[in-house]
Amino acid sequence: MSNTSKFSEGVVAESKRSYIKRLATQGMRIDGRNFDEIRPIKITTGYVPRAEGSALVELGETKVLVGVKIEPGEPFPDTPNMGIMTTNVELVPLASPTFEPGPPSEEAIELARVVDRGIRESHAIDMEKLVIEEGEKVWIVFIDMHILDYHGNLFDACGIAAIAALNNAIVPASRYGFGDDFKLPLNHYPVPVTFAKIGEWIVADPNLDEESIASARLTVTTNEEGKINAMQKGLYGTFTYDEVKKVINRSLDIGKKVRDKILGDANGEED
Amino acid sequence: MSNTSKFSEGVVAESKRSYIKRLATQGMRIDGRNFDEIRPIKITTGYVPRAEGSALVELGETKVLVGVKIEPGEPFPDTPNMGIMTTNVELVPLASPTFEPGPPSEEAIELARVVDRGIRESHAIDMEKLVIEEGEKVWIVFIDMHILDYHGNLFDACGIAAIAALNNAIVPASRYGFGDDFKLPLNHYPVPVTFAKIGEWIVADPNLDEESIASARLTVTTNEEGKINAMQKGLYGTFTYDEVKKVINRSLDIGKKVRDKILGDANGEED
Amino acid sequence: MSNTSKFSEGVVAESKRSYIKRLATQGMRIDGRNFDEIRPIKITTGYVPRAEGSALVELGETKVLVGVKIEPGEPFPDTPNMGIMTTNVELVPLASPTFEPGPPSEEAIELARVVDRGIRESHAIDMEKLVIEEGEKVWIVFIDMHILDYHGNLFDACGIAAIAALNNAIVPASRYGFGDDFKLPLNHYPVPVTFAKIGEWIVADPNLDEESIASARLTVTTNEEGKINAMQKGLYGTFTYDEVKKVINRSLDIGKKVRDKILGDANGEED
Amino acid sequence: MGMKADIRLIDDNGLRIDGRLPNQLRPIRMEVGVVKRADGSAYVEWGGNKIMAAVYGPREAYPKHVQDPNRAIVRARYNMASFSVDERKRPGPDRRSIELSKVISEALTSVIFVEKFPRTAIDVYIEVLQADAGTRVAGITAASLALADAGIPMRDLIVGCAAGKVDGVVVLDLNKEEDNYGEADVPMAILPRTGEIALLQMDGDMTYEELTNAMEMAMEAAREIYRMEIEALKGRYGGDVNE
Amino acid sequence: MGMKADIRLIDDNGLRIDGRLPNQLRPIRMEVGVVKRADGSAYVEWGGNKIMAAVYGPREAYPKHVQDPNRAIVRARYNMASFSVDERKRPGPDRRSIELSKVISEALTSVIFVEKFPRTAIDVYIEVLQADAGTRVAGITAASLALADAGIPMRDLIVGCAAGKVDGVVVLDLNKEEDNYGEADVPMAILPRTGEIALLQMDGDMTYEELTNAMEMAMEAAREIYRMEIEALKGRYGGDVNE
Amino acid sequence: MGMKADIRLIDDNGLRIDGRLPNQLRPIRMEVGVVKRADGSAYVEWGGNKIMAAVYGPREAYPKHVQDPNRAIVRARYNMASFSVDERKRPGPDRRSIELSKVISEALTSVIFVEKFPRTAIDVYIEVLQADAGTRVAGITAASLALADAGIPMRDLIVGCAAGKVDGVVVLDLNKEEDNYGEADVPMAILPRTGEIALLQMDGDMTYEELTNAMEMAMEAAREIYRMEIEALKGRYGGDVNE
Repeated sequence: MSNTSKFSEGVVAESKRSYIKRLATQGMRIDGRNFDEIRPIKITTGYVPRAEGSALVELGETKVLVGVKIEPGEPFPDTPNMGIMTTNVELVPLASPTFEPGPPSEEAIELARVVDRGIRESHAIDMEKLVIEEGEKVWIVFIDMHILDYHGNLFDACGIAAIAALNNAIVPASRYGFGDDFKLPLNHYPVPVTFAKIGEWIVADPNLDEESIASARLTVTTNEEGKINAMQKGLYGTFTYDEVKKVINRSLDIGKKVRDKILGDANGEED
Repeated sequence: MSNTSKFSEGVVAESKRSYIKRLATQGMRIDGRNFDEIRPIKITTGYVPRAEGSALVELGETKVLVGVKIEPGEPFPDTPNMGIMTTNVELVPLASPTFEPGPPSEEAIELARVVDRGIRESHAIDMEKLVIEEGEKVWIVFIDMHILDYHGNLFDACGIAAIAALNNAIVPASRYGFGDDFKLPLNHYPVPVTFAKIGEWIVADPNLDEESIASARLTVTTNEEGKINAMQKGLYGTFTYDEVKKVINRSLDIGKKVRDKILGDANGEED
Repeated sequence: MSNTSKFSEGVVAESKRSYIKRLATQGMRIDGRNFDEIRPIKITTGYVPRAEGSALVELGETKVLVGVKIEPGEPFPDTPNMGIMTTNVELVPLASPTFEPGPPSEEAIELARVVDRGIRESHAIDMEKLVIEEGEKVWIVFIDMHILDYHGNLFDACGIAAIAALNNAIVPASRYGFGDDFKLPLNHYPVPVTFAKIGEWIVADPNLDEESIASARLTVTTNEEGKINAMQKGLYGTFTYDEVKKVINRSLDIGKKVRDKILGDANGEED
Repeated sequence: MGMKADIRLIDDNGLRIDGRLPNQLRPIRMEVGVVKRADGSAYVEWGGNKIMAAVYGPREAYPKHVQDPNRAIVRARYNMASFSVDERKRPGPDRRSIELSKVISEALTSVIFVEKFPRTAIDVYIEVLQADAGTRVAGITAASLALADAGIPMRDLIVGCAAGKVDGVVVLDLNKEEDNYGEADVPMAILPRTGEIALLQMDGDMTYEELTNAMEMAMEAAREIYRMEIEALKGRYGGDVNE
Repeated sequence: MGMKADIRLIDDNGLRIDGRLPNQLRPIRMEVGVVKRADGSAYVEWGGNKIMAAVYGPREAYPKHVQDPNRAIVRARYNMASFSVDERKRPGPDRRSIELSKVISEALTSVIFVEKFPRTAIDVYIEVLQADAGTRVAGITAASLALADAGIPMRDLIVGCAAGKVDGVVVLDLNKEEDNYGEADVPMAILPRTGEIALLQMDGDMTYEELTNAMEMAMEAAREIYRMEIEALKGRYGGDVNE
Repeated sequence: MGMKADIRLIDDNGLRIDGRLPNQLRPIRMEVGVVKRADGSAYVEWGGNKIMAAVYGPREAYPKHVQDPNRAIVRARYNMASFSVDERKRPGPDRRSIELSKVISEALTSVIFVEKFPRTAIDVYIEVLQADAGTRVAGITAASLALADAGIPMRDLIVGCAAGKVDGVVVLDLNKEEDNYGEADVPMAILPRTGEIALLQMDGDMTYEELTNAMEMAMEAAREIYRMEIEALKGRYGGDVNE
């Protein structure tokens, strides 16, 4: 209900604010990137062997660990022939001086729901293959996102880690006596890409400083077919329609590169 | 646990306080009513077609919307052959600057419980007709009271809207494959009437100003047989026994008129 | 998460603090006890006849009432052939100006868990005799500890009252149609003994004043076979290894005397 | 109220299942000063009810925004121990105890000279250790004793007492079976010297005559309970118990 | 989005199940000043949606630590009545309503001259009394009217409107069946005078062309809804509605 | 402790199921400075445990009423990730983690020169990313490193280590199977230079001799772990690690 975000330092020195904007007039960013350039991504899948799937993602200095647990449970009454997925974000106070212990904040909830929508609406998980006994027992896929170091743009870090962890996940059927284990069946690979508006400029994958002074934020989740599955605008500023179109186009490009990285890195090593 | 009520402005200008009391010495009230006169009542049943029953009640400027939902569920173990009813009041902050978001306050809980007692203790709903399968499945009647504009005396506005909404309710048996829909069976029509003590005077249906300076409150719920089903005294003042007797008598009279209005208006229009 | 305990006055007058320490140099305590002497214990079992078992314990002026309720319920999936026990402490604000209403504080949780460990780890209750139908229905033993007057050392008062109440408890099988009532089967009688470190001195069963200035606390729970079943060190100070050994030894001695008292008083009277 | 039962609650001699006459109280025992940590306290045993009350204050009200610059706020908290009832109650306040805490707070406020202690809170904690019908009126009685024990100035002691209807008969002080299977219950709190009514609730089904009979019966009994209160306080202090 | 169904949502004539054309809005009715206690309020009926909004403020923000020394904070609260949906909803905020409250708060902030009211809060309460798809855009429309009714200075009215995809066809303003069984939904909030986009969400499956078509359709319709807003405010105030 | 099992935990050669000798630690790896946002941080891998700790502070304690005018308050929060255990754990603190947070807070307070930072809080966050028995002692070890990394003045590093009893044999550093099916566990936190004990818990069933043997075994191993701590800090800072 507030409009000062937990995802910001609150007060950024005015001098830094002007400096970032001055750089922008010259097409430059505080960490040397181009406007459309995202930070380096490092993906370590299988980081938590005890989980059914997991991925540690570093997006620049931002660090997110996603663990996937898969357990049998009852289906929803209106979808007796479908598995279930839930997403949850923990903005644990270890990751930032601005995060506080307690029940999920509105920021954590928005974040979880945006990642959730990307996966759910792209039908990334083949839910019909997660039925054990129709109407009685299905697999529940828990996607838990644990922030470990917060330096901006959790939307993308979480979205990338989530799909990487799902891609790494094994359904533990044998543990419960339901036959052989099998790879969690995925149909699609949605990837979110987030942009921030700073003054009149729009930059991809904002870092912490940029996020702190951004007036608006737009996340676009696209899949490997070039479809758009989810969007979320945030913050108190506005976008023009042209800006939105430009952001969607760039998201499709950047999303493709990130997806290649995720699928290529599927067997990466822990750092 | 506090004794400054959410149902008051907190601080009423001393001048208004004296003015109301001065009027009272002349048998007059700030809005021109007699001591035993309640504000005009307007009842719109069926206001929320999506609910199984509903009624929007305006009592003067106080506005309350009650929706009744009816769903199948398990009976309580000790009453296997009875339906279930629950009541809930939402003092939503839309309705008053003194209401705050959050779990039900003690005021909301008292209000819900007083309305609940009137309906429950008068056996208004024929609970034995709400059994689908004895001990297994019964109808649960949810009475949700949503305050939309608070100008005093929610006890009566809620009580009136609740019984009007119940009287408007249809049990949606066909939706769940339990035969034909039927009108929610009612045996009785309990009506609460509330009085406030201001100085030495006692007035019916207090408005917001009167509530703010009242020292004591007494609600008496009576049914169409002239029986008393529930009473609730509130606030930090006291009543004499004679005052209580007088209030009960007046409640029987006023309750009868209100009941006629409810039953007469059963097919009223939305405003 | 704080390190100022609810179990203290917060601020003890510096003069009292020095006085207690000065006394300690002479081997004396503020209430005249020796270092290893606990306060008088009074046990009233059966204080709450409506409960399945109960005991009111007075340890000096500290007063604790434990009620045991026993009800049928489902076993845990991994222990289908065992009953269940749960413990809960209510630091009700009636008992001390430092207790506040609300969900259990970390102090209440620690206290409940230390008592729980003593009973659980000593296998005091014969859980295998609490099965009604394997995997389906077992007896659940609820141990609820209600603090009534807080004058120091709740660990021991609660632990004593808990085992005394369990020893007083009857499984109400006949009420649920599961055969004849029977005495709750106990295998062991664990007793916690708590010590406080004040300066360089260590005293048994600290009273409120001593607790307020103690730097460290150690509770050792032992059973009638001379086994140790649970330990818990608390507060921000440390113990040397020699101190710990000494405390364990004394706990065995004192625990034995207290156990005799509990078993001897099993049929005591209400005060 | 109003569960149907095959139980006869009044026998042919007009006696109740526990042998009482319609206008007879259950045995009551009162004791003052039972919680040493509190500023005032009392214990009341009333039939099978076992109830403890303690008072803390007047003390600075916290959090600050609840302070009233003109008077003390009185915060009663009615709480049932988990083991006080047949089926274990989950700890913590439920809707019933929140409502009771509210009406008890209001009733106690009516007798305390609250304007003498601006910005303070007077906290009254009522713990039901064993419940046996009529806990709120026994609790308010215990609270009144605890307030007197704490030396809180009051314009009168307050007395809780209930009456009701059972098998069509108006009776005083319902016990558990009468409460479960009876037709009406009218809990009251009364200021015995003036006859003022500080707490009044009712649920069930009564005619005007039955209801007024019940209220009169409770008010009559209140005078007897008042004498017990005085006695309990005298036992502790000797002499004058008021202010 | 995306539950499969055997329902055909677009018929052979290109009409929708409620008879609308793809780019046609449902009937909308607006009324201002419906909550007397509030500083501003409005009621919007939009298809089967019945939504009430009220504004309180600018008023001192509480608790104090949320105050911004440079501007007002805007706190919107989107809430669904328990009875507003087919299956009774438990009262209180769920994750969905918390997210919607956040994005609506942000969208409203974008049009309010918040820097004029440092240290204050502008509280906007949106109550969904009956839900029928599109509640957030109807709610933001009601909120905009309530803000105007409260006299809060804004650089533009704000208009909520959604478009989406159903049976492969881009359509405006999805109804409940279309929302349940359709392929995509794009809720937006638009500043009609400048065309700025203050709220934008999307879920489903759309190509770039479908998505841009849908957004354009919603922006076009926003102008129509804007005229209704002006009308509703004129009905109350006559004359000029902007600041 | 104490679930019965048919598993033999010690083989005929006196070796444990993971091949260790009774007094042998699992492999331990430590790394300092892993959370850039924090004032200090550390990562500890200990057998299958993966634990991260971060320190924020000394910083102004909030809410204000928790401030101590004479010293810093140390607030440790032990938290398990939902996916850190076999069966998914619901997020948020449970009773176990609240207790552990309390005793870890107290243990850490014992080594920090808290009187140097009145009115502040030193917040220590311990996240268990994968759990494999002994998380609290691994966590306190990580916390100690994070405190040193944050430059918080301490009179000693603190070392966590557990011992216990398995198949009647006193063993060091129980693994998950030993924890599940063993007979006793004794988690400790030790100040290696003085041998002081800052955290001590125990559950199970042990004679006095077994218990003292276990404690001595843990205290012996603490010296080894201490050397690893020094090494990890040197790896980062070179030179002197104490204050």
